[in-house]
Amino acid sequence: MQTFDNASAGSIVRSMAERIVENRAYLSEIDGKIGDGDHGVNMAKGFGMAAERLKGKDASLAQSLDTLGTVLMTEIGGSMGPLYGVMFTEFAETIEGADKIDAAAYSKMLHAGLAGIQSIGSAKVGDKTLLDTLVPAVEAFDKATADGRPFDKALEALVAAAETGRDSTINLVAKIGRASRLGERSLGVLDAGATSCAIILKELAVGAQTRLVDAVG
Amino acid sequence: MQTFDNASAGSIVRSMAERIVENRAYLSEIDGKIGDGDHGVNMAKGFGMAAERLKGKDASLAQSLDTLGTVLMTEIGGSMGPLYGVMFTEFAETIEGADKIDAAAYSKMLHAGLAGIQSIGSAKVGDKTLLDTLVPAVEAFDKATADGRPFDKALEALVAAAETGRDSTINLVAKIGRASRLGERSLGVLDAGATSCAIILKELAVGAQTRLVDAVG
Amino acid sequence: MQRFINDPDLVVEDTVKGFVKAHSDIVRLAENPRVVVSKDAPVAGKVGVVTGGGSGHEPAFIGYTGRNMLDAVAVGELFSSPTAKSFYDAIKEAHGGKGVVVLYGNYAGDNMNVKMATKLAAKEGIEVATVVANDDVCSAPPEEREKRRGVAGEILMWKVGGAKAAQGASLGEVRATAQKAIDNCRSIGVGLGPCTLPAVGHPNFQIEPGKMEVGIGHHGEPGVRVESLKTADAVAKDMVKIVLDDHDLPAGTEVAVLVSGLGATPLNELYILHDTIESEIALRGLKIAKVWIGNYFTSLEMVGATLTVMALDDELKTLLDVEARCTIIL
Amino acid sequence: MQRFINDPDLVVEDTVKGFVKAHSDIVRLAENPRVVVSKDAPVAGKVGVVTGGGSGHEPAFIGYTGRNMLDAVAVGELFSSPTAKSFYDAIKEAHGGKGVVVLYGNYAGDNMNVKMATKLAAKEGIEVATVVANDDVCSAPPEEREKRRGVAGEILMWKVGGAKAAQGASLGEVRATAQKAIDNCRSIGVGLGPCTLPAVGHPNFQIEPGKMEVGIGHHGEPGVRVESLKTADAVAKDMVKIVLDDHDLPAGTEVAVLVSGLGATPLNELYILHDTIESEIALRGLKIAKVWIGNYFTSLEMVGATLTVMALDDELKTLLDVEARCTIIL
Ligand SMILES: Nc1ncnc2c1ncn2[C@@H]1O[C@H](COP(=O)(O)OP(=O)(O)O)[C@@H](O)[C@H]1O
Ligand SMILES: Nc1ncnc2c1ncn2[C@@H]1O[C@H](COP(=O)(O)OP(=O)(O)O)[C@@H](O)[C@H]1O
Ligand SMILES: [Mg+2]
Ligand SMILES: [Mg+2]
Ligand SMILES: [Mg+2]
Ligand SMILES: [Mg+2]
Repeated sequence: MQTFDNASAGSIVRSMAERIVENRAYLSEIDGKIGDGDHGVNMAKGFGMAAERLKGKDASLAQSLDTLGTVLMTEIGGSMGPLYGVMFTEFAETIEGADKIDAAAYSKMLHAGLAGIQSIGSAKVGDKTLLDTLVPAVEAFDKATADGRPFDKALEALVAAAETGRDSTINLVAKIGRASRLGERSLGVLDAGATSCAIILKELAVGAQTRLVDAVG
Repeated sequence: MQTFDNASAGSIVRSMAERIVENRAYLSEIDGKIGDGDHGVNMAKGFGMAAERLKGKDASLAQSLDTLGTVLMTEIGGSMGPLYGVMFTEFAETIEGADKIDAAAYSKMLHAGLAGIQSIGSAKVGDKTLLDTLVPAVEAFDKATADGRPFDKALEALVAAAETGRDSTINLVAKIGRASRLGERSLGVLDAGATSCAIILKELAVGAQTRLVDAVG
Repeated sequence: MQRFINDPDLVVEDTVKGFVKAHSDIVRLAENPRVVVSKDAPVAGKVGVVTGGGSGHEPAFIGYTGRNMLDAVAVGELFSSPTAKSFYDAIKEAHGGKGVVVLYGNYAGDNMNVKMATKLAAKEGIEVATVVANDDVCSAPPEEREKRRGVAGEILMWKVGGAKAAQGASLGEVRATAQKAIDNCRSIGVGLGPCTLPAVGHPNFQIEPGKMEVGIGHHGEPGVRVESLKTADAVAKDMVKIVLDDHDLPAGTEVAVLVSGLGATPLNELYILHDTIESEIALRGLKIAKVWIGNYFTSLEMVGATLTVMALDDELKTLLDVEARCTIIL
Repeated sequence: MQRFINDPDLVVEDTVKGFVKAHSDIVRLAENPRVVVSKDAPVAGKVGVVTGGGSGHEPAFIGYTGRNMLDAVAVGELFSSPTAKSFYDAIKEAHGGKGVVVLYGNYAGDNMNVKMATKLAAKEGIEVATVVANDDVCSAPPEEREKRRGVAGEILMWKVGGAKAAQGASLGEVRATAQKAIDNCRSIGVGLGPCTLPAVGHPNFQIEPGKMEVGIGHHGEPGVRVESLKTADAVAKDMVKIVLDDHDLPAGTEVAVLVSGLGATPLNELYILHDTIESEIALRGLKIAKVWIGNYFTSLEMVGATLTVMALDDELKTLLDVEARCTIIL
């Protein structure tokens, strides 16, 4: 059975922050097309602040996710503060105390984050939000493990589904948030949150993949 | 002795207005370089209004100049309302009642207008204002007649001096009005009022010239 | 970007610092530097009145802090909801023992953060009621009014809510009256030019020269149509039509009118618009009882204007007349 | 040109019409449609207070018409002095039997037209006194102060003059106090972007992106230097230095501070400037007694800001505190 070590995986959050900061302009540009153009700015500010706080600390993945979630929730505001804030603190709470994280724990973590988001936002799949990335990604991960595929393959399936989900937003009409009044005019453009969510899920998955070791099942 | 007829020369004022309206953008552009960019707009509005009032009326030169001066004074404001307003009403007052206008009457008219301007403004030649056009023009006219040259030649001299005077403002540092704080930065640019004044004086002169007849001296 | 800023990431910090310095007779900063509080607050025995929202709309929201109006304001990043913590801290600052009403605008972030703040306050035993403004006609069709954004009508809701609270009303009464205030408001925005978030560095949307965006939102959210820029008369007629077609008012109804610039529109143009707005409203048989024209609720340096029409009854009229002591006078 | 206008040649007409409609509780139009009059005017036995100037500076000049401030305002074309006739008509409207003071700005056109109007009034037996504002530091060196332009300091001169007249002072007293008010003011403008006269259709001067014009005038008159756009902190420091170097005030002097946007600068940026302005003034040992931040004296849609500092004495302080009832509250 494949697992990865919680204690030594904290740096995944720092690489995730790097990716978000790198994509600051890109995410704002997407948001600018049908939203208010601040998604990259907000995200980079929050993730950058969290990375700053984690610097030099030898935090576990759970601790790092908790720091990230707390920073987003208390310092960032916007929609992303509560949504991603809840997601990451839920992620953290689920894996807190676990030495090793296996596919089952990973799935539990994803579900807790998703449930957190759904408890405060009221979006559904198809509304052109980050849920269009997150929900199929979680489903693909679960399906792969249910099909008996190993953790690393399930993570691959998750990343692929996240990216397909992200791209699906191009052909969706926004139903929630700032873009929702655009109707047809929101077609043809990616959703900003769906795009940042794909970055986050991929970075988390790749970080886990590279750390996987085969434990005696 | 050359003279022209007051009663039938009213249309000179209408052509003058046409010239000013044509030069609306140009005069504003010059004013915009070192002033506030409204000279053409102000002038065109005032001269256009006066032309409107004169339309269809068979007014004499004196009456037409009076209408123009009054419109400028009461409807236009700015610097040009009082300055050109006084100039034209003084012009009108001087030639009012004269059947025929000869070089002496023309000179008297110019002097009265100039005095009017000087009584309300406080500019001197060299300050980069319309006086840099008007003063040398009047002097050239007087000199030509003093030299015994006929009315039409004196008018030619007047126009040439007006244009030289206008061009002299390029090399002047503004001493009065909005441009006066520019110092060296006002160099290299025509003065807007000097430019409109040259247009006015030329149109008046050309109008007179084409109407001149030789009376038995 | 021709702007007076220091660090593009510190625009809000610097704005709030300057604001609190300039108006130290009227407001103070809470311990949380993202919360501006009326010098009078909390007023014991008075319902606290709170709002909050993204920055970049100045004088909204902070400028309406003060006696008889807002007790505390949570301050967000440019065009981003304040954090739940800031809303919560604002609620605490405003609480004078009779509960707190949060009067805010209908944006995803604000909805979530106010909800979370309300939960935090409930844990501390502070009763919180909320009213969410949805006056922006073009942001959703009539059958989905609950989806509409809150815009300049919020100001009139604050004024009414603040005055009602100042009169000693209960939390339920203040909430109900503020709800009535916003239910009676309809707004429309028209954009002629975009705005730039300093941290982004270029306009976050485009309006082609010669075009205008009808129904634009306060953050540049696209409107219902882009069309050729018309005369002020024609624009004013469209604005009145959109607002009053949505807000079918019997002839003789008294109304208050608020025309706000979006930040970079000169005041004289608002008067040019108003000239026709007032005639058009009168043509519909409505009576204009109050008028405000100015930069009341802006969107950074966006070029454009909004119109808000509020139907009045005796209570609303009386409450709008109560003098408030804010940095911006209504 | 992304503007709300009808006919570019009728911008002023339409503005005044909308203004008078919006504020019919405070002002009325005279028979001369280029004269706006306070509803209270003329006040029998009170010195009349009049100003006038080119349009495009809204809320100046018309917005300051009202009880305890201006009795009548002559309205010029955009950036052009009103006619002598309009000044004269404003004087007549304001005359309550005790004479009229005309408090205006130092521009060639205004000087000439006020002079002519004063003569016309004298013929009618109306005593007129004048004060010409010259607070714009960069428009002439100290030894030629009489050449300086009048800018936002005019507002404080009106406020002081209007309050003094309301207290029943004589014409000479009102004149002297208004003169003291403007003598105590120094202003500076910084421009970041040009403005366009609608009838001209393109900007009447240029400010390159990344540059700023220090000492710019209210009609875009060039300043004393063009330099690279600096941070708001650095700009604010320069502004304070230019104003206070010219206005050497003993430590401990109380001052009033007015920061005005030029039309298209968002309010938040004025607060960012003010944050440093206030610190810098304090560093010089001066005490800030009053602060106003907003679009008080604009230049169409110019991007930029002005700073005015007025040294106070007891009389000026008291007069600035007198409440005026205008469309724009000071
Ligand atoms: N209720 C919701 N549930 C899930 N995601 C949402 C919800 N509302 C908005 N979003 C996401 O938020 C993104 C926008 O985030 P951001 O630009 O940072 O905030 P804001 O909309 O406040 O400017 C959208 O692209 C969308 O994916
Ligand atoms: N005192 C004066 N005497 C003569 N001409 C003057 C005087 N003041 C200004 N001018 C002229 O006025 C012109 C500007 O006119 P205009 O742009 O219409 O008015 P304003 O300066 O009020 O905008 C200048 O170019 C100058 O020639
Ligand atoms: Mg956004
Ligand atoms: Mg000019
Ligand atoms: Mg936002
Ligand atoms: Mg002018």
